[in-house]
Amino acid sequence: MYRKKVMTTLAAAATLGMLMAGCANQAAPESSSSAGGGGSTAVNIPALTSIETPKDAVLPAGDGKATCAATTTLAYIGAETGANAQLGINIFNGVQLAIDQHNKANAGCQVQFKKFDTEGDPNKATGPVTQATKEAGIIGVVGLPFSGESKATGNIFEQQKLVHITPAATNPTLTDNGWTTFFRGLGNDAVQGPAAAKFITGKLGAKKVYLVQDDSDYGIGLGKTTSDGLGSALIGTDKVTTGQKDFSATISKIMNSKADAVFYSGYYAEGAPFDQQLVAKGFTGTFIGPDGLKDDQFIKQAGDASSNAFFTCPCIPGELIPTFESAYKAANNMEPGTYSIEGYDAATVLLAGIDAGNQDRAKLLSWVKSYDKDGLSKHYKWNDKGELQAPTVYGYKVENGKIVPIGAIGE
Amino acid sequence: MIPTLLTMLPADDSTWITFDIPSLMQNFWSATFDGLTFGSIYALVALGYTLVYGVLNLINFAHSEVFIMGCYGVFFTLSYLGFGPSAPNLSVGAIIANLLLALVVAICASALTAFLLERLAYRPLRKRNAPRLVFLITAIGASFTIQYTIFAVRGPNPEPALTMFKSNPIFEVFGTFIYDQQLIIVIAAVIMMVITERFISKSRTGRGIRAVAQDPDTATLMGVNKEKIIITTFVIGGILAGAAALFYVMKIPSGVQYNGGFILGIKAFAAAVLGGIGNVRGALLGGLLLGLIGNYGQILLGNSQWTDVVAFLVLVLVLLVRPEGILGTSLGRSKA
Amino acid sequence: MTESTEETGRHAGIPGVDADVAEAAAAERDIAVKVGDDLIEVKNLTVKFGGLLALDNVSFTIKRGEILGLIGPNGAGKTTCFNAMTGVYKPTSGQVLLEGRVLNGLKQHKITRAGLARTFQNIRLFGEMTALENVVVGLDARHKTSVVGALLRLPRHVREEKSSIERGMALLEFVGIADQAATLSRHLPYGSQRRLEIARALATDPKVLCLDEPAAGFNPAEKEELMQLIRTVRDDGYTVLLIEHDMKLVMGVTDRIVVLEFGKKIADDVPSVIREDPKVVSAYLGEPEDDFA
Amino acid sequence: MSMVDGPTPLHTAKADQAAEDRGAVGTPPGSSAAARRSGWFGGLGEKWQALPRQKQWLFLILVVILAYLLPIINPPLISTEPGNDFPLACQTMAVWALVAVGLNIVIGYAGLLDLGYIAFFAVGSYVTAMLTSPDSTFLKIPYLWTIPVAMAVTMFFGVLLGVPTLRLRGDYLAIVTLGFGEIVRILATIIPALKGQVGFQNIGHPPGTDASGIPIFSNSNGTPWYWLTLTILIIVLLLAGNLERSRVGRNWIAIREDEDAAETMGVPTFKYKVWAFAIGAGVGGLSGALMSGQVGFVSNAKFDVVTSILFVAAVVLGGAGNKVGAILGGALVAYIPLRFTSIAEYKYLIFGLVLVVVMIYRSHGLLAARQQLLAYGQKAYAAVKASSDAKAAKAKTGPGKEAAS
Repeated sequence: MYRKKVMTTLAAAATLGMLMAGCANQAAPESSSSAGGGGSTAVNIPALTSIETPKDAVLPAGDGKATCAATTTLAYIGAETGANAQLGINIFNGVQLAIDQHNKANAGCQVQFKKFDTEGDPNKATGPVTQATKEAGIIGVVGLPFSGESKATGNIFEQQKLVHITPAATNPTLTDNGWTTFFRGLGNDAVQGPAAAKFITGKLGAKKVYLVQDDSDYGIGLGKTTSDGLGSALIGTDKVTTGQKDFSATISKIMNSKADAVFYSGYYAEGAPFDQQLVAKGFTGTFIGPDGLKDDQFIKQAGDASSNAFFTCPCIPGELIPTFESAYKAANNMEPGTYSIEGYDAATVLLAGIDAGNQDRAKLLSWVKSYDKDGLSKHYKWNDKGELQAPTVYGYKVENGKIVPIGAIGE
Repeated sequence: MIPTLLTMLPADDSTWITFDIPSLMQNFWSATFDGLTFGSIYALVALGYTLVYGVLNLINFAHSEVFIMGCYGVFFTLSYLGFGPSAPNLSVGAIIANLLLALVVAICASALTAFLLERLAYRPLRKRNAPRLVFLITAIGASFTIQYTIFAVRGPNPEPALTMFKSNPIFEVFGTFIYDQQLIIVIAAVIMMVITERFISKSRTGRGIRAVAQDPDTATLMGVNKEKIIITTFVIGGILAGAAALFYVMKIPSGVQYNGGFILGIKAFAAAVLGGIGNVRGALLGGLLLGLIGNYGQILLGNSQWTDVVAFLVLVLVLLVRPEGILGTSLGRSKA
Repeated sequence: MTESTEETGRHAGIPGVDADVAEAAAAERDIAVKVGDDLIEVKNLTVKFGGLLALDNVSFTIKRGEILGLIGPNGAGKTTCFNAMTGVYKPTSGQVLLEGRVLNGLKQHKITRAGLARTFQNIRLFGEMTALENVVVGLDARHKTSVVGALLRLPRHVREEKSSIERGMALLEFVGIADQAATLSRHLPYGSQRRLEIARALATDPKVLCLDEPAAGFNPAEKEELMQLIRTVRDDGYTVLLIEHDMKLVMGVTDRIVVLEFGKKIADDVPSVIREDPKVVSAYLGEPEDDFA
Repeated sequence: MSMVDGPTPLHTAKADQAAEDRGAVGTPPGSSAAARRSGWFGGLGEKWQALPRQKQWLFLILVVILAYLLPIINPPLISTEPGNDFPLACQTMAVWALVAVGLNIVIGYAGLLDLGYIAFFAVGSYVTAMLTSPDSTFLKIPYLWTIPVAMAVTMFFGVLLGVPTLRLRGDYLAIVTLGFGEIVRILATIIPALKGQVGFQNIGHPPGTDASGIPIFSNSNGTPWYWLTLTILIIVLLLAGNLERSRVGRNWIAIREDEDAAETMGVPTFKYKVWAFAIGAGVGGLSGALMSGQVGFVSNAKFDVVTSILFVAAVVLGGAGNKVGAILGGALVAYIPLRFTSIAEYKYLIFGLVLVVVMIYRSHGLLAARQQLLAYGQKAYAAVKASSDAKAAKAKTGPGKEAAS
């Protein structure tokens, strides 16, 4: 009886096949000239092969003469498990690398490293953060990576005067809380949006930009600053949902609008299938996304369609700093990911403080406050709110199935 | 009721709901075709819910995982065959052969999952005559177990996209292109539905299914092997879910993910209830309707989040007015 | 009352329920009509399922204080009639009146509170509750404690809870299963489950107690005991409507019998007359009507 | 409240179990009933039953004191440190226990499968956030006042959702509540006043600061929060016990066991289902308010259906219908990922499996205790037992032999 069912199914499938054969025989118009999409905007911006690292960038190794107590500890607090684990892994691998390099060079100062898991969940974050602040040996923290959990726990660091540098949380309001212990190791959304807008209308030469944002704090905030920057070039907006897989409604709006560029303000989980479906429907313009899209997963999931994609990111292309890339790869058996270098640099700032003799919480805090040096990825100097003074936004594109940097944008 | 309450909330500078009617007019036909395409996938999955509900009176929560296992079947077949992110330049015959192979594997994966689910989770409960709540909680547990087993093995990220063939527009209706992919999905889904309906109404096994749906005890007395009918029903649901999986992966190559079936499953169940659970035609109607509502809603409101809200409100309203769904229940019972 | 439980612990026999017990188990409600007057009036009751006429223009009355039997061959519409009276089905037309008050259209629980209680042919006890708790659920139909009252244990709640234990035990004693008060009802033996159903229905303090084939699955000895129990119930001031298949039981216990066939009433008289009624005989023997006529 | 007149003044864990065993004792010897009903901890209940009243009291007081001292003792093997602060973990466990007790009213008592319970938790959190956080434009009231307000608002939402949906068949309810859970989360995103992921910061807390000016109820100070939550939990337990041993509880169980029969026995089933839904919702809102107060931040982030299903798992794990089981289940579901951080990643897999296995092999959950539904039932049961014992003794001695027992 099952056999019968399978047979009928096969019959149906065969019908399907024949139908498809019919379709394929019909000479399909070249998709580039078929539907929607403005003229070809294939702007050819050459990829960078290496970037200039500051000559006197501070490295974790220091001068090798540092001494410190055996209890001196740095901590990473953030997601280690859960749906957002990958981002956390990228970061603490970077931190781990910095600490390993430091300890190897400084026999007299073996800094310990502790990790606390928040799953990226604000409701769970108070437990690990409180635990970390209770441990007297911990004098500096890298984290927390997400804006929500940072908001939920910033006051605990403040109460305990424990310095922490976030390598990934980009919500602009985070620095409005009057916290003196919070430092952001990268540019916030308010920096990236205008730069992205400038990049799209300038270097990419787009005239009609369609903006699609997801429902995250990140997507909404970035969407707003970008659309402000785009001005009259913006011809339409649409909103999608986290977890959405089918974007046909949004795509038909875009195709009808004859946009020549689409800016997607969100993460790759939705951005990748969106780009893929967009191109499958014959879109020939460019696709631009922020750092939330800039991940190898984007290319994996969008497939060939990703070749039209550009990214903006207030992050340095760490993979282009050969020393960092090779060391990271040797230690973790994978390429550095998004925010790996931010984690590395943040740890370096703290380690340099320890090496300079700032070995309690108060001293390390004031060390970070007055820090003014080059890191591997950028110059680190914070204003009194904890924002970097001159964060740089970089552009990236997809070339031969890889994300490659194209230099600083928006300047 | 809820919207009026919400207007009492403090006003903010931005409006939270807008109706973009010109956009709906402009995109009406493309939204319709896309909605029908996705609706057909809903409908195929909805059939699985409907059939099982018909014979067991059970919401098989884990049917979404039966579906996602089919998606993994497609993915592994295609990656074994060497498909990558770009569509290979294959002859039509080769494409069909590959698709058929993927279909068979998907169907096997889904049907096997459904079979195991029935044997390992539901059958022990049936043996000791467990109350319905117990069945339902088991189904939810099974759904979670399968999802997070996949999560443990394959990680949180979707599998890389594999493209089977490049979708091309074939003709134009109302100024909108129709793509071969859309046509294949809709036509194949409808054919499968028709076959299923025929099978249920005409074949001997189909009569058995209907008999068990109507009155399991009497059916047993009349010589129907209830256990066999139940397992058959699960397997048929699995087969249809496997087919749906192929179409889904064709349409959304990056949809193969541990929890990729969950929301789709809930929507498909909603589709089944909307059309009238236990009713084969109802599943088709409900699926297509839900696909259309989703697409129109997204375009009209400019925010896809509303589509879930609207879909559920429609479902609740329909249930309140017609607890039996639009077409009523016909596979089994007339009893409420 | 605990003392009385111990004293009469093993009366077990229905014959001769203790006077105290009968007193405690007796109904407490007022009935507007006198003994012998019409308590329930079923007027032209018709029930249709789709095109099928399950009950066709049936009328009869139940007099206060009597035991009325409702009989008929399988599929004659007994249970349909019963269900239409107790609010499970909405009658297509016709009325059911209790002391002149129209019952149809009321929700089932309101009908129960109005004074019409029933048992189920296929026993439907609350399996996870003890026998006593089952009975107390029935008693709750007359209670007035609100959710807030129960939450804060207001005096009325305390009063009602205390009295319900006493009355519940008395009812269990009355039907002869007091010694199993603490047993989960699904663990009770079959006969006790049947009795518990009656006790639970009596607990709602009904004016009319409707028994749906209470003797199903009983052996002759148990049936005899049941007949005894039904008589005691009547003697305690309840009016009883008895649906039964077993002619012997019906003939033995009822005061009057209504006979249904194919959804129609074909006879309504005292048992001795019914026994001789050729129409009833033919209905039960399954003779074609034209043969008979 | 129950101190005044009940035979079991403090209705807690063991009292339930004792009741269950009393129930089992009444069954005739040889019936499998007693054996079948007693759970893994069945023997415990019998021992408890055998204890004199004073010892029971003493034991309960000890348990409560121990519960209060838990974060201070910080027992080495049980402690969640060094991964998570233990007092805060205690608070999380207490909140989950409260959630499970509330959901137990809906699922365990009334038999209504609510898959969107997280929605009530969310509504409670948002009410508290909007009435205390400086990020909201609403009027502000002190934190402790938001607790009753949150309960009232969530109860209102419970009724709002219950009235249309509780007329539906049971399993439709599951899907509709699931949808409702999603809708609340989505509305929190869409409606600007609810601030989506941006959320509300600096949510209020009970008054008081310590010597250094840091609030006593700071989000990093778990112990006072835990004490507050535990106290509320005990009050809720006492009240739930009152409901259980009243017509309300009996009607709920009757509805769960056989809704039609309940209706026929004069139970206004719809009304009591709505009550169950509303009361369950109120407790959900209460726990949401406590959670958001402690965390100090509310956004739409974690009010997802997946968490909602963990709530169901908590109730089912402990034993649906059993308050003490619910506490145990809730605390365990919260505790395991905090204690064993290395398996936190697999918690959904673990709890999914637990659901299936528990349902197949032990659908009564870990603690197979039955509800005690009569406020004054013990005396009656004792009398029945005494008389049947006497009878048994008489039967044995009847032939003239001296019974050994």
